[in-house]
Amino acid sequence: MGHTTRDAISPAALLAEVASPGCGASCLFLGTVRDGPEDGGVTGIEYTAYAAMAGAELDRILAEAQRQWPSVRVALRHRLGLVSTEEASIGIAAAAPHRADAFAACRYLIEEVKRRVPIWKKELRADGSVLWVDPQGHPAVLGPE
Amino acid sequence: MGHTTRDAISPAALLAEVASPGCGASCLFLGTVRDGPEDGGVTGIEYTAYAAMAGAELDRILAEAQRQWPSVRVALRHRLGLVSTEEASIGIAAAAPHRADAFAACRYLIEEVKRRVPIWKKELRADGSVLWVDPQGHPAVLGPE
Amino acid sequence: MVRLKFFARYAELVGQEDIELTLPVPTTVAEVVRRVRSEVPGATGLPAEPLTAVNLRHVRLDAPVQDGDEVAFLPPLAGG
Amino acid sequence: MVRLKFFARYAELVGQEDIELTLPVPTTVAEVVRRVRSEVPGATGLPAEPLTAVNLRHVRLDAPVQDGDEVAFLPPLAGG
Repeated sequence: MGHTTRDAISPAALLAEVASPGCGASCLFLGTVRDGPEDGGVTGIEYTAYAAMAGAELDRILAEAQRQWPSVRVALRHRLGLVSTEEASIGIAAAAPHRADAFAACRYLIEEVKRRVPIWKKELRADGSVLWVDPQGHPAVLGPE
Repeated sequence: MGHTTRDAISPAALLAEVASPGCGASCLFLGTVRDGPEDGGVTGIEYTAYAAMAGAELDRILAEAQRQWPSVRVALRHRLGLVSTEEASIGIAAAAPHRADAFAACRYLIEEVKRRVPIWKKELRADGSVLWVDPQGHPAVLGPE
Repeated sequence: MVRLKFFARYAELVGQEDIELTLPVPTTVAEVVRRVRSEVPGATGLPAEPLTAVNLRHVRLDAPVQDGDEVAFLPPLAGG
Repeated sequence: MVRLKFFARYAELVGQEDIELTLPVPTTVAEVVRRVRSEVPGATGLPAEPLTAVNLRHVRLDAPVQDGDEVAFLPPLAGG
């Protein structure tokens, strides 16, 4: 199953994927394209990926979460292409028998995605300018897992 | 606005309530009625409340979260009455400019609800038996805030 | 006079949800609990130190109780 | 021969996404980076120690590179 998509992310579909009679707690994270007062008139973000590696890295991250929290059920979608302001660029759902594991797995997944998945974004602004976004402000140095 | 309801909880409605152009992160928690292998055939849970105090305590908890994380937008619904297995008994959404605050506020809200809101539950089992649930196994002692 | 409220399992033990109790005020929650357990039919089954609320707020057993206050006996909470 | 891949801002600098580079193998990622920065037009603008991957996995600069490997130059990641 692909974890990247060009379609809108459905919170309900992600929650349904992880739901199970034995899971009493579900945690959903949505990352949305922001245009706050300090964001300078962002109208959308264009996401591009190193597709083969993004898929492989997402598979590895999800497998790690599954090993670390065996009772947790996880689902993840990352948008590629143009995502407009207030739309979700990523959705992650984690369901578990107990809530601490659902929160922990969901948080782990978003942190690892941001740290490791080769996806880039260009901010499209209302004034017509386009800007590659560097979340860290400098090249990150990552080693092997 | 009432935080308790006898209707199904809609994750999409909770997420829409907290969405805002300045918020790039949303965290949703759903507590669902569980019937896992160790739960003994639960078919549903009947929730009852000390309604006036539950409403007041939920208002206080939400106001505390708002004070602690001023940039976070929060929404909460707790079901009362009969909730069937796999349906949500509680839904909490928190949106924030950045994800750490969204996760923290969402987690705070569910922990405080469980610790402080006067709601009780009777488990209805497939064998016809009915059981008041005591999550702690002993009376909790709570002081004033 | 204080207004007593019982919920869930405690309401089942006591057989009702609302009782008015006449006792000298001001007093404390602990004293209200003691009187209830010794005088209200069925209430001997309540714990000696139950979770309580006065006027919709959680309180400790040494909290004051005034005339007309609503004192609630809360079984272990199970919301969420 | 190693297959080089450039993405996002780096692809814009270099003007293409895929290049084949012939160099003595086995070698290291650091050596590939050095050769790319000195030989590929536009690549002088790449950082001296970029984020890199070999065969779809993140690696450090001292990682080995074999004949036929895919070596990717990754701008600062911005997923999520």
